[in-house]
Amino acid sequence: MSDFPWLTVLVLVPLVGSVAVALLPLPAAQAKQAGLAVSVVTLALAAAVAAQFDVDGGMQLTETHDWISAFGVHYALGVDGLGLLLILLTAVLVPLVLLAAWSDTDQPLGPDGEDETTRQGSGRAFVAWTLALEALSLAVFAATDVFLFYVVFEATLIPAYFLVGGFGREGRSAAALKFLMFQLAGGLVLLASVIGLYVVSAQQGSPSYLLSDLEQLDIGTEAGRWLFLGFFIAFAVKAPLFPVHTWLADTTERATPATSVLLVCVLDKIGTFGMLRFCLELFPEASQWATPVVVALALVSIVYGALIAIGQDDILRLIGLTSLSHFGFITLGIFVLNTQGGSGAVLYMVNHGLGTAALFLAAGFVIRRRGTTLISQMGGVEKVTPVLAGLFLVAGLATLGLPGLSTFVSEFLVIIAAFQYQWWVGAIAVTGIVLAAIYVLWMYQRTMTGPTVPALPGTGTGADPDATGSTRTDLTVREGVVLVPLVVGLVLFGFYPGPLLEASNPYVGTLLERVGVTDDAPTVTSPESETPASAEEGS
Amino acid sequence: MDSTTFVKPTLDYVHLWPILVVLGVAALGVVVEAFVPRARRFVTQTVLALAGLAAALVGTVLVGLDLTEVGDGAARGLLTAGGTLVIDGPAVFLWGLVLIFAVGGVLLFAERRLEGGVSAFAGQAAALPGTEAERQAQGLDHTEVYPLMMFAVAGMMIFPTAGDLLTMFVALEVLSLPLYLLCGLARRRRLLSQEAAMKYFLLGAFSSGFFLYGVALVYGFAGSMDLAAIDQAVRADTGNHTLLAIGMGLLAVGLLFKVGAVPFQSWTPDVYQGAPTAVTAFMAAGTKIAAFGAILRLFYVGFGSDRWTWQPMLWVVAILTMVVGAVLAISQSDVKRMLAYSSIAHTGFLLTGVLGVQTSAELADGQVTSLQAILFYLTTYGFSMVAAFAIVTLVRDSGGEATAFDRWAGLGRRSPWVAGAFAFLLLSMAGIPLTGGFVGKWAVFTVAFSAGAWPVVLVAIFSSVVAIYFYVRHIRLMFFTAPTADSAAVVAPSLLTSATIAVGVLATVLLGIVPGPVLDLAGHAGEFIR
Amino acid sequence: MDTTPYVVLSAILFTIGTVGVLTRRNAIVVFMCVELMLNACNLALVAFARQHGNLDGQIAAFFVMVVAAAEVVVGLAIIMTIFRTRRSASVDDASLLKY
Amino acid sequence: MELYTPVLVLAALAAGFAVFSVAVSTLTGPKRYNRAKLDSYECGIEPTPQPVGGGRFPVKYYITAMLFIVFDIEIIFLYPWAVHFDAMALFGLVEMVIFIATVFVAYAYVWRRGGLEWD
Amino acid sequence: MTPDDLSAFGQDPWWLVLVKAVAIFVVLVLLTLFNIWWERRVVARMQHRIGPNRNGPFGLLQSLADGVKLALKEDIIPKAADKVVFVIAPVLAVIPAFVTFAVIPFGPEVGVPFSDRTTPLQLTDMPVAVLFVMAIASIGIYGIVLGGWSSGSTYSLLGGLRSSAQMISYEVAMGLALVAVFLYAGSMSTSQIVEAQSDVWFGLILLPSFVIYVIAMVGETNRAPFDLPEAEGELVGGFHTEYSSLKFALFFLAEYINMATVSAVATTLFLGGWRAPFGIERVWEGANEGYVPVIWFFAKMLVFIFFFIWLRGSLPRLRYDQFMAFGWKVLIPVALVWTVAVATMRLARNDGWFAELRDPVSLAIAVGVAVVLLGALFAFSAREGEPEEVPDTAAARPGGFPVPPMPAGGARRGAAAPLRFASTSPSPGAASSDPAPATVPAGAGEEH
Repeated sequence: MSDFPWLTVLVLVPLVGSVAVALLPLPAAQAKQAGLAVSVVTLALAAAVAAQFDVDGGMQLTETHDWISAFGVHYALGVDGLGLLLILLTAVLVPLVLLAAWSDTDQPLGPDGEDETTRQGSGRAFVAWTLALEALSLAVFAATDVFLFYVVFEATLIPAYFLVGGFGREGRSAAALKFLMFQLAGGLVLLASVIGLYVVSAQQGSPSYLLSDLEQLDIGTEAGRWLFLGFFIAFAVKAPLFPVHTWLADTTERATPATSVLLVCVLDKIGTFGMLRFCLELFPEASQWATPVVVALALVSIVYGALIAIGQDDILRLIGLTSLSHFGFITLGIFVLNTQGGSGAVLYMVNHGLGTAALFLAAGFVIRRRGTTLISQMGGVEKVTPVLAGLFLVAGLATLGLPGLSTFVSEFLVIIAAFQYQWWVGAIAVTGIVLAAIYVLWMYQRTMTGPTVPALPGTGTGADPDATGSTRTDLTVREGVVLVPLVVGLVLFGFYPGPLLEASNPYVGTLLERVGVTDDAPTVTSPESETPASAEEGS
Repeated sequence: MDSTTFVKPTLDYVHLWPILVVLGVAALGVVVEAFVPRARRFVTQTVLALAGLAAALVGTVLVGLDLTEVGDGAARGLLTAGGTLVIDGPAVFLWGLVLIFAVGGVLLFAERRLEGGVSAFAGQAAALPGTEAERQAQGLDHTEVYPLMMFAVAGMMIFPTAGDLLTMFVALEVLSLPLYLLCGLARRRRLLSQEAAMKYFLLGAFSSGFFLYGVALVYGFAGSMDLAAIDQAVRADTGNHTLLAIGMGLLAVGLLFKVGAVPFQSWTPDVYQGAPTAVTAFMAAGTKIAAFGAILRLFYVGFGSDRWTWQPMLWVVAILTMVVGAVLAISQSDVKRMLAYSSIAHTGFLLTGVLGVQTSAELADGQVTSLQAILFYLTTYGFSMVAAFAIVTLVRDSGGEATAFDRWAGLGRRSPWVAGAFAFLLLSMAGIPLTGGFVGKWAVFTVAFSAGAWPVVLVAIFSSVVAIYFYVRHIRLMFFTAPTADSAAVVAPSLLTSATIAVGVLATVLLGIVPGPVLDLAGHAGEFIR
Repeated sequence: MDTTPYVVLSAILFTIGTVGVLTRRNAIVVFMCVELMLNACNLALVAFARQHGNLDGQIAAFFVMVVAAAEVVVGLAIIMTIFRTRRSASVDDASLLKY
Repeated sequence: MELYTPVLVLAALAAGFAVFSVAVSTLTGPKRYNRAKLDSYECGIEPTPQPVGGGRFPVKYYITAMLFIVFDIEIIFLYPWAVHFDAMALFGLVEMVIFIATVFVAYAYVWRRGGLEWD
Repeated sequence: MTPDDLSAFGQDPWWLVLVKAVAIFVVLVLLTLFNIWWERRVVARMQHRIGPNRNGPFGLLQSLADGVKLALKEDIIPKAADKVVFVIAPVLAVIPAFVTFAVIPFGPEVGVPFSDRTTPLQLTDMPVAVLFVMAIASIGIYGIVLGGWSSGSTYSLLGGLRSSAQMISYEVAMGLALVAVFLYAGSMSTSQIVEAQSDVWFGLILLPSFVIYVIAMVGETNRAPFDLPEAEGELVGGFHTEYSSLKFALFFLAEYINMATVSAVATTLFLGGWRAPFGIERVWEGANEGYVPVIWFFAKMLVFIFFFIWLRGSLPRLRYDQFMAFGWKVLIPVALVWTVAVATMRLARNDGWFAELRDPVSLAIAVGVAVVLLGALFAFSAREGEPEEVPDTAAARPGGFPVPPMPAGGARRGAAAPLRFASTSPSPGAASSDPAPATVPAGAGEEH
């Protein structure tokens, strides 16, 4: 059983699916169904992987084959706690995204989409690109060879680029270009470091890119710091962190909410994932050396992201900026270098995935109804569609980390870690929460409450196949199927984060050992945590 | 003249087979031109050329198989024709490349559907545009292009094989002169084409003058044209070192011109744009391959022991080339010019690889050598360039090829396949992973980095970012811009062009996903014979 | 025998040719300057051959002559075509390819 | 170089004579100005003098020059070969035959394409 | 290959060199004067005229008189001309003509009078003497081209171009013809070549080369029947239309010296140079010593000169296209093939031919090439040019080329009726009974 290439299959299924969808001349509707089916199968596979995951087994389900012997490059896959969680997150989100975007491609978002959107096979294209993105992301989370990681890491940008540039609102192609340029620039910096790794490993015997081999190297302080820098910058752009975040808001504003979910909740996780997987594991010394700066950047991201989010009028842009703040938290958790921080960060990635996804999609539904993305033109939605409004509220509360929702746990852990690190760091982080409360609640107030604003004439009506386009109808079944699981997940892990911690703690422990920091694992304040929970329920 | 007793040089006909075949076919082509009636020339020439190239390819493979190790086993091969030709692993590898792309070139030359029954070459090169003479030559086309191209191919094969400076010079001219002519033979846009030919010729002759004076000076230094002897002289450091330095510089000028390195790049965009696109495709791939082979042999074998004299120069040139190529490409508004500038940038990357030379002592076992890296890069570069220019020939309007950017707007909507292929090739040139270009870049950067040229690598990475910008901008143009009224359409080509494109794209994909075999082959080629 | 004067002379000729190419505008004249450069090379080659007492240089000079001849033929053909089309051999007039 | 100095002597002598006679003719000859006399001769009709250097003439001459270059080069290679032929024996013969054949190919091409025709 | 033994040369003191140079100079000038006179006399005889007979014995001083006359003529420089080049051109034409004679051997080593040293009867010699001759000769062409170009007249320009074109065309044939000689002599130094002919003249064993050379040399010197550059009918005076006075004289001088030069070269390369004709040295062993051989040399040379004159007197001028076609399509291929043949024969004679042929590659190549050559030749003779590319000239000009109108009563064979100086005015019948010859000899108009 164990020698069955689970991860390869996991990656191949969506990949093949996307190619098939792209090549077969299906009508859009069937293409969507096919894509959905593929993604569900993928989800099942991910669950199966999780099922045989041994919490304390470290890296498992590994597959290693020579790929480019001249470079010492292998095709090597494997999962550990971190990888598993993110794989599951991805596998869960993609079907939901496909469902959520069911009608986006038939009825372009916003009043000014027609001139740019391609009608022919566009639905197919969306499905194909989404599946491709899923496949590559899964590969990224499973890669245990730095070269392989780099390759897929860069490759994810292509589908992402076409998703952003191909679907969404006016000016999206410019946004896509900006997005791509930022990412590729970061990627090429990473390239330099990866090459550097090769050189170092070549100097110490035969070159190899296997993570396991690279961990054996003793990289000189100087070299280590340079290489670390290369990795960190790339991941900072990806994440994003404060100085290199500017692509984020534009992209989320122009792209469809579905795409934004894929970008923010899946792709950007690669950044923080990389920080843990490579920066800390390969360059422990350099990581500690860089901590102060990184923490500072994280704090700036938290506060700055929250502040500018408050004033936004475009709802998608606003949500995008909240993520900046959230990624600040995650990075903070990672780089304070203690177990609370580590576990918190890992949890945070998952929770933020769920929460922000819910928020984006809900916002998308609202926009679909109101025919605008401008908060100032919404209002009174809750009177018309109470259920949608309610779910939107839950998602929003999750974003601001309300106790009882899963995000609270992770945010709490991170802040504790921050206080352990430096009291004032913790203090500043807390202000982030306060600001979050402001922008979330104010946004809710402006969009949902108040007098009902009539929908903009001639938009959003009748274009939807299942007739949800009307501004009057409440949440449809499809939309419900999209939102409910996310909200459930938020609530569930809010009260019962055990499984996530089970999965992440051992990983964090070993990681911090390698970095050279040891303290006791975090204790969770919920009684259920004593009962050992197996990770299946996490899925 | 002093009476030196005559010793009969031994010509190893077996190992020279590929070159001899190509030359023979070229001469035969001229005979065909002379005696076969015009009606049957086109077919005869095409078949003849393809057959010759195929034979030469087979010969190349066979030669490559039975190269014997020499010296310490680092290099495999033999010297022939009194040491003027060195048939070693890299040389044979480059032969293979040149021949493959020559086949592609022939296929593109032979394409006749695009122009409606005639090839892309002028019916009567000397006829003035818009005159009676030209109108008479309307239905005809110059089949001389095939022999010309064959001669160029032969020159390209001899160039990296040359074991002494004189042979190198002659090969340089043999490969250049036909290209000068080919550039001027376009059927459409005659003036542009002729102008390109003149610029190419004048500058080319100029640079070959430099090369020749370099030959003279180095000969004055070493007292011999033989690269091995020069190497000896350099090691012994007998004779006037300034002669050597200046000569080296002048030789470099001549060679760097051929590869279109800054500051000798000025001809590249004009010629690439003006020449018939088929010729551009062949030229872009072939010339660069041959010239880099020569550069490598000259600097590794001839001046290898004097690395510290030429490496600083190459550092500067490489940096300039990459930056200028990438930056100027942004301001272009014509596909062919953009590709030309990108090829300049590629030259810079290749030069970065040249800087990665290390003695075998410095290398860890299994570490990729600079030669290996460059050979691989040339492979990927050649495939993507040929295919890209082949695609350019397809995008046309009533006036022939439409190469202006705005004509390409929304191409992705009208013909997603062609646009997709082009986009993929551009991505490969940009060095996006899972394409051949990525692995190539990876290889050259790696070797340069391990040789300690990390500043150059950093610049290279910076210019890659810039380069990516204009590549992606073009992709965006094709896919995310609404087609306008005067957008050009894609003309369905015959099997010839389609095959070329298909092979090029396929090769780029494979080289990106499974580069292992080619890399190993390049590594297996071993070192130059010193 | 001391060949320095010849080498110097060749250098001077070469320089003249180079300057000519860079400064003159008439394609034919530019071309003649190139030929001058080649002949300067010949002079240098022969001089060095004398100095080293071997024939390589002289043989090289032979080949250079051939190459020069070939260049003349090709070059004049190209320049003449341009001249016929635009009635002028000035390099500046050929400006379609400026961007 | 001693072998070549006598040539210079003779050349100097000839040059002296030529220059002398050119100079003398200007002195000895009469000077009677007459505009028509200075026109270029054209069988009595109104002369249409060529601007010096601007004259355009049949491209045939250019082709002849090209061919001449090609064959003259060939001859240049033939001479040393001929002088040392005995030493090179068969090898020399074969190589030169190949060489001549190559030139012959070009020659055949020119011939067939009417490059040798004077219309 | 043993290096050429030129030890005899380069030994002379400066005064001896000077003497030789002056001697050659004087000889050439006198020879020219003589040749002009001789030509006019011979041609006159051929045309039943008397020729110059007034000045000096047999009019020998006629040429000198002409020279003086020319010197006294006005020296015109057309205003359309490029002054400098116009003046330089004749000088440029004359100098090479003289210089080529520097390497012509007039005789063997002789004792110098009034001194005890010996010296060869030859100004100097060099390993590449013949190449030197050809090089210098082709410099002479510059004189003609520049003369024609700088005159600023259409006639001159075309004349200059024509003559240069035909000179270079025939230079190729000439050069190819010489290869065989070098092949046999194993040297390019004139003295060595003469030495190599001590037993048999190359003119006999290399007859084709000899013939080709002789034809080529006529074309090379622009002499009838190849005197197209000066074709009065079409080009007035050709390149020297605009020249007058002594400048014209210089061109004239150059032309005649060139005649002498090519004759001298022919003598040296093919007729054994200064060596006495066969047999003579047997009956008189002094024939090849001392100053005697000079006689043989000049004798042979004058034979060639006479041949020139003879041609001019008897042959009509060729059409330019015929002329070029003859040079390019006949002489050159024949010369090439002949060269190969000679080399093969020589090789066969030198060493066991069939032993060598075991080398399969060489055999294959040789055979292949031979086939190619022959095939090519056949192909040419089969069908010339390509219909769609070579317009049919005949069709273009119906009626072909103009020929002089037939005189009334048709062409008369044999001698023309003698002139009758009747006291009465000649009757119309006399006019009709006194037609011009059907074919007007080209040179006939050149009487001054």
